[in-house]
Amino acid sequence: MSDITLTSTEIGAAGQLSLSPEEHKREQRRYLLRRTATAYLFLVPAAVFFIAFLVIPIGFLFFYTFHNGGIISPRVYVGLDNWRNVFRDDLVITSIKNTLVYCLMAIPSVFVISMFLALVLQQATRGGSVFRSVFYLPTLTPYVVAALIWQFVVHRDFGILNMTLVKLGRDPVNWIGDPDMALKSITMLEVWRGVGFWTLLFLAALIGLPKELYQAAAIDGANAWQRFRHLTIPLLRPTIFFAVVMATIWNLQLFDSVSIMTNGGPQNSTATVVWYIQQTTFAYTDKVGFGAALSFTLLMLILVLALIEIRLLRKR
Amino acid sequence: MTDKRLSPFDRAKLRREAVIDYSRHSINRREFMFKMTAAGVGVAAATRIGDAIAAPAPAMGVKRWAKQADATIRFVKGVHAANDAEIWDGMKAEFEAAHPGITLQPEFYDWATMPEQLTAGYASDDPWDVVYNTDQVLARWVSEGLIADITALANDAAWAGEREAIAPFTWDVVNIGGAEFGVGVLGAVFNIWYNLDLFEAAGISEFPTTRADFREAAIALTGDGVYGFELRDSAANSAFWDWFPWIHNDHADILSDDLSTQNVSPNGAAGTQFLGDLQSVDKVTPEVGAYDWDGAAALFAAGRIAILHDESWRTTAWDAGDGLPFEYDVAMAPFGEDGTKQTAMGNFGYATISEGSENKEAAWEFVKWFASADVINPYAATIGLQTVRVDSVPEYNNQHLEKIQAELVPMVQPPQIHVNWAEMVRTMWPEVEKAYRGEQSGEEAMANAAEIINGLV
Amino acid sequence: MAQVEFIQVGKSYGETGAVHNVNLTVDDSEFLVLLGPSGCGKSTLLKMVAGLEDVTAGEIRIDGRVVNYVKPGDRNVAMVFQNYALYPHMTVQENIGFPLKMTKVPKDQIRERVTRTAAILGLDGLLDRRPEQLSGGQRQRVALARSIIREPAVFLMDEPLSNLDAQLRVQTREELLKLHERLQTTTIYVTHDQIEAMTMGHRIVVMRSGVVQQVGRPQDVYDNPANTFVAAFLGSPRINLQTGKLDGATFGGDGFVVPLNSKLAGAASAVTAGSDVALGVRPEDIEVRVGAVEASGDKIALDGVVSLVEPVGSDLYVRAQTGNVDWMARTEARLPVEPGQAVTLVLNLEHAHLFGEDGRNLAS
Amino acid sequence: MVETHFPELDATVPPPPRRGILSTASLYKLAIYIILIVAAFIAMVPFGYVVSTSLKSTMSLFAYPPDWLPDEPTLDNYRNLIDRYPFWRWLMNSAIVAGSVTLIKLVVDSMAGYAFAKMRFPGKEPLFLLVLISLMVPFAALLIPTFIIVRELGLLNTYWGLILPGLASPIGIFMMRQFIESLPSDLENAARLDGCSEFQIYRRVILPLIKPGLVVLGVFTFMTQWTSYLWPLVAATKPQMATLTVGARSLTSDFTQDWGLNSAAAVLSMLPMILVFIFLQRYFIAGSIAGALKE
Repeated sequence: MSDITLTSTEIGAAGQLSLSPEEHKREQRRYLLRRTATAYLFLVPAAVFFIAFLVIPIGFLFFYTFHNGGIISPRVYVGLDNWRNVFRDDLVITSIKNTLVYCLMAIPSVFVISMFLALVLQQATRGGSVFRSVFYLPTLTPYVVAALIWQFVVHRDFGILNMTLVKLGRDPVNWIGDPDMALKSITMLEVWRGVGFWTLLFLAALIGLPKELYQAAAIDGANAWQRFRHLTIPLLRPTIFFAVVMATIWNLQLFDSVSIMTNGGPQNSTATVVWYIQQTTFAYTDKVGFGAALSFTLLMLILVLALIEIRLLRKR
Repeated sequence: MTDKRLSPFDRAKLRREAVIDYSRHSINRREFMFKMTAAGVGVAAATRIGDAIAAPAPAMGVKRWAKQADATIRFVKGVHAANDAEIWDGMKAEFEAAHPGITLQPEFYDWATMPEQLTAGYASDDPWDVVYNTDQVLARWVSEGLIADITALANDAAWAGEREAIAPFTWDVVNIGGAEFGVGVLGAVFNIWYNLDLFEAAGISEFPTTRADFREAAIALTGDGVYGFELRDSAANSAFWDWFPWIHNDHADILSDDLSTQNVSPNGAAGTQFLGDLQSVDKVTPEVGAYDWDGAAALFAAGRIAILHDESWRTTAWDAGDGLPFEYDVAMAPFGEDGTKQTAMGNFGYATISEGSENKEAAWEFVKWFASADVINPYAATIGLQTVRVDSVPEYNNQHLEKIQAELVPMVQPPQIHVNWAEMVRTMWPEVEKAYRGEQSGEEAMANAAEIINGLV
Repeated sequence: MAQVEFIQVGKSYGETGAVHNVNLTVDDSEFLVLLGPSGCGKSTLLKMVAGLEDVTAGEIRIDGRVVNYVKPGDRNVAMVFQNYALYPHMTVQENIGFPLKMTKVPKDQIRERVTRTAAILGLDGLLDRRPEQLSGGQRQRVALARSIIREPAVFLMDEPLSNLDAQLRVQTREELLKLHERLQTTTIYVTHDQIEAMTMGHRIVVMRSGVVQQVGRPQDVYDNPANTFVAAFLGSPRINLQTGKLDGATFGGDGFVVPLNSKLAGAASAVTAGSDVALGVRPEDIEVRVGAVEASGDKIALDGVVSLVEPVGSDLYVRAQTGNVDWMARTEARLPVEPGQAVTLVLNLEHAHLFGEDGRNLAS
Repeated sequence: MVETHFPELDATVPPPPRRGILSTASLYKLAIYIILIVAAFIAMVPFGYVVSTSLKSTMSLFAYPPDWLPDEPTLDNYRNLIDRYPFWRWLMNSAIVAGSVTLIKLVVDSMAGYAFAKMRFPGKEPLFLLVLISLMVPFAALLIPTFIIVRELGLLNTYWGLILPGLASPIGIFMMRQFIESLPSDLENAARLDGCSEFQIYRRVILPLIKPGLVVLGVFTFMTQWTSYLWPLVAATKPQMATLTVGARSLTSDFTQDWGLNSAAAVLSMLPMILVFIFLQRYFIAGSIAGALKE
């Protein structure tokens, strides 16, 4: 049946507009303009910094990709040479591979451990806040300090790991000196450093979940694993989504620990993309353009991976 | 069509907001506003970028900000001792007393981040007046026009005596393209330390001077928790310093004498192979990469390494206090294959004046003062480094340093001066590391290294 | 106090909540209720008055002033939100006084007016509490206090009672009415609850899909629904709507025939014989009798079989089948019927309606 | 807020299964705490070693076999650090830089976050997309251009030079938008009707309500700044501008490996962060719940 429009006849027929359509349009425009202006006013302070120290530098960087020469030496226009070189350079391939391998090791481990700890922490009725603080401690460590601390962990003779291994009657491991181990050791450091942050994040999300659903599931006879698999994971989707994307963005930028612990070695086994960018811009100052092109390559890589993840995680 | 020029987001936005009566005209307005803002931002950005690009690249000359008092000399050097800053407090006082009107401001960079710090410093409006630059990076800064040409000052007749007192090889180093860019002052020698007690216990009386003897000794010394030999092996620990004497002694170097092409292949193969065999075949060393630089030094100090290729300044710490619980001595790597050449590696530092300095004359006064025997010798003795003066030696209270100064410094073969030297060494190092691990022969390593080096010449 | 006029007001989103061509005048001091199912646009309309939604067509005038492009705070209207929207970080006192603070009223005046307003709403003892320490009813009163303290020209209320329990709802309803009596402020009240609408509104506006269906005094709307939607939306249990065909002076349903009374016959004359129509009879206009009953006047007797009996205490809802259709009757509480029993349904056609194919009430 | 609590469910929930009566339950608890303690131990051990090292005299550091605990604990390293190095200066510089960045960022980012979360304006989506994309730019890559800009502004070796680039990080805008978006719109609508300007809404309604979010962003920003190393290293070439990380790192030089001193510096540089976190961690959890993490 069709809709029926009724006007309230008893209080008079539809009135006349008091403003002409033109006046309305003008007033409306002015109104929207004012609102837009207000919104932009709120954005201006952030935008100033954003433009000055992010947008312009990125523009700069792009400009550099077509030039040779450094920040201090005169620039020479070289066209697409830097871009070509990026795709020809063996170390670029190696560093991208290392970075991806690192991400594949670090992200799942840190998430599994963090989720497990968060679930356990949620069960702790007492002392939860103490444990939370303790777990967060590594995250608060400056890299410079973390690397120092890790000397005590991975050192050949008096590192905690090897001392434990020797106590257990095993051979000591060449943690950061062995090309096969070094990236794993770096991963270990990053996982150790990252677990606290993600644990707290997951814990916060867990606490926020509606309890009724769990009660209902318990009534339905779901066991702990089933509840985790079919309730917790789907309910945490937004958090996990955020975590995966952010972790990818951050971990693809691995640099500090490599720079301090191994400086890319041994045999370039811990050479990561950002480390290589850093090398080309500072150690070999005539290669700034190459570093810039490599930066954009990394940016694209991150963008593509993040988009793939967004696709995979959003839809289902 | 205006719609075409709107971004998909904007169009979606309009649809959603459903400003149904919006005429094209008003959309135009909005778009116009939007574009104007964008254009404004763009222009501002472009101006900035333009300014930055148009500005004389190394921001020399004009100083727009707080001009320093005319006679303040800012001097930066790497940290050479834990108490370097304190030492320089005293030296500052001495310098200023001797040079009224000039203020000295000593500052320090961290060796690990030297490239970043110096790059930033040179690129700033206010570079240091005097920079202590090592031979590895000197050529790079010179090629970028950052370092003042001091040929005239250094060849001033009034200073000729002093000039002659400074080792000739240093003048070769600072001579780049026919002009001179610095004055040699200090350096470290990369030498071999060996544990006399362990040698005695193994029945070896003389430090070996041939590779065969060296190998035999290393094997004999290994065992019972003691490693016969150790040297640095990772780029992160500047392992190339310990490697160079072994290829130098075979008449190899990174580059040919005229710096036009590489000179590691095949000359460098023998020494590299020898070091690789010691580590991966004879296993007289800890596993490659097991210890970092300090770890190895500590292991030597603990009496668990018999022969350690390391740097000269270690001895200062070892001889402090009660000293090490054993006797140790200093030596050079054995002769090369043909038995004609034995060298030590040395890494020297040069006082350079920045092109951007506004007080070049005062800076030169400081450089002269710093390089003078009365200043550099006591300083070198204090921090345990070597000097490059030929007329006098520091009064070390350490016999090892005395020996190094007397016997090894003259044998030093310094790094070659090339713009890309640091990059070459860094980039080719993984090849040597592979040879150390026995994953490839010295010959293969050198062939691969040669390719890398040629790519950078 | 003010008159609110809607002139050709429209809002299009593409989604729910759109509003089409609303023309309406809310009189000074009137208590007008916007009624409709969720998503019918009633809240949107309210927010358009408040200035929280843009008016995309037509204009809204408050006391003759076009307010389409006036900031919400400058429209001299106050609003009570469904969730009260109390500021959680402020005490009751601060919440109530906030609008005055924003309009730069001197502090001592604020204090005095807050005290006075709180007294009106019985919030005296609660001034230093925070919203989370209050019960639902108390929160509701704080929200009310915050809106009346400004003495606005128009009150806007967006389902203010929907978060209260049934008992409190009835009580608060009365309080709201009393308050309106006292303040005489023009009020636009949005609800989906017909009882609220019937009991509170001077007039109600029934909306559906952004279109106003009917405007009128509650009883008028109830008695003379403009279309099937209004008829069905008002009244509980729902009006019995049976489709059938007009055949001269009778209405032929699915398995039953109802002779039309004069009123319905008059209405039926508006359409051609044989056309599809719907007969609407409210449950309270159906009597359930045990045993045969003679039809008389407006009353029509139909035989039926009880299929469901729902006692709700005061009344008894009886569902009975006639032919192939169900009728819902609302009868006296203690009528002794049970499922399966044969009964006679007595339809009182005095208040029955015939609706045309397009859903319109044929009588209007 | 919609109540999602169904009391009738509570009544029907069976008591948690306690098969072995008390023992299973307490075993479960025991397991929980054992896991937590082991994890805490792993998190803490390296620190323990650093603290222990900082109390050792320098010579005994590299003893073989190493001592886990100092034989004769000494505060010499701390004394040395404070006497021989401008430790307080470093601390002050770090505090000034990290504090300023944090405060400015909280204001600036929450304003932008408010605009992105609650306001309607053309260009909102593309601008926000730009913010998201810029999250993906590695700072190391921007070091040089940023350096040049700061140089052109004449801000090298100034606090502003250290502070300003830190303000550009887009993560704060992103987080603030998430927080503010999770606030019910009715609150700001109520404020709008109460006569607030947009700025008043932001100042008097939004800001107080996103306190937990501000704490999260604050801790996060402070932490990032406090631990940042590369930028202060290049932006401040003069020693009096060195921050704690730069200063602490300069203790480890090729020629001076004083582990005791290093460890003392590590301990002292971490203390402020740890204190800040312990005080704020409750808000931190609350803030994370509040919605930073809803997509």
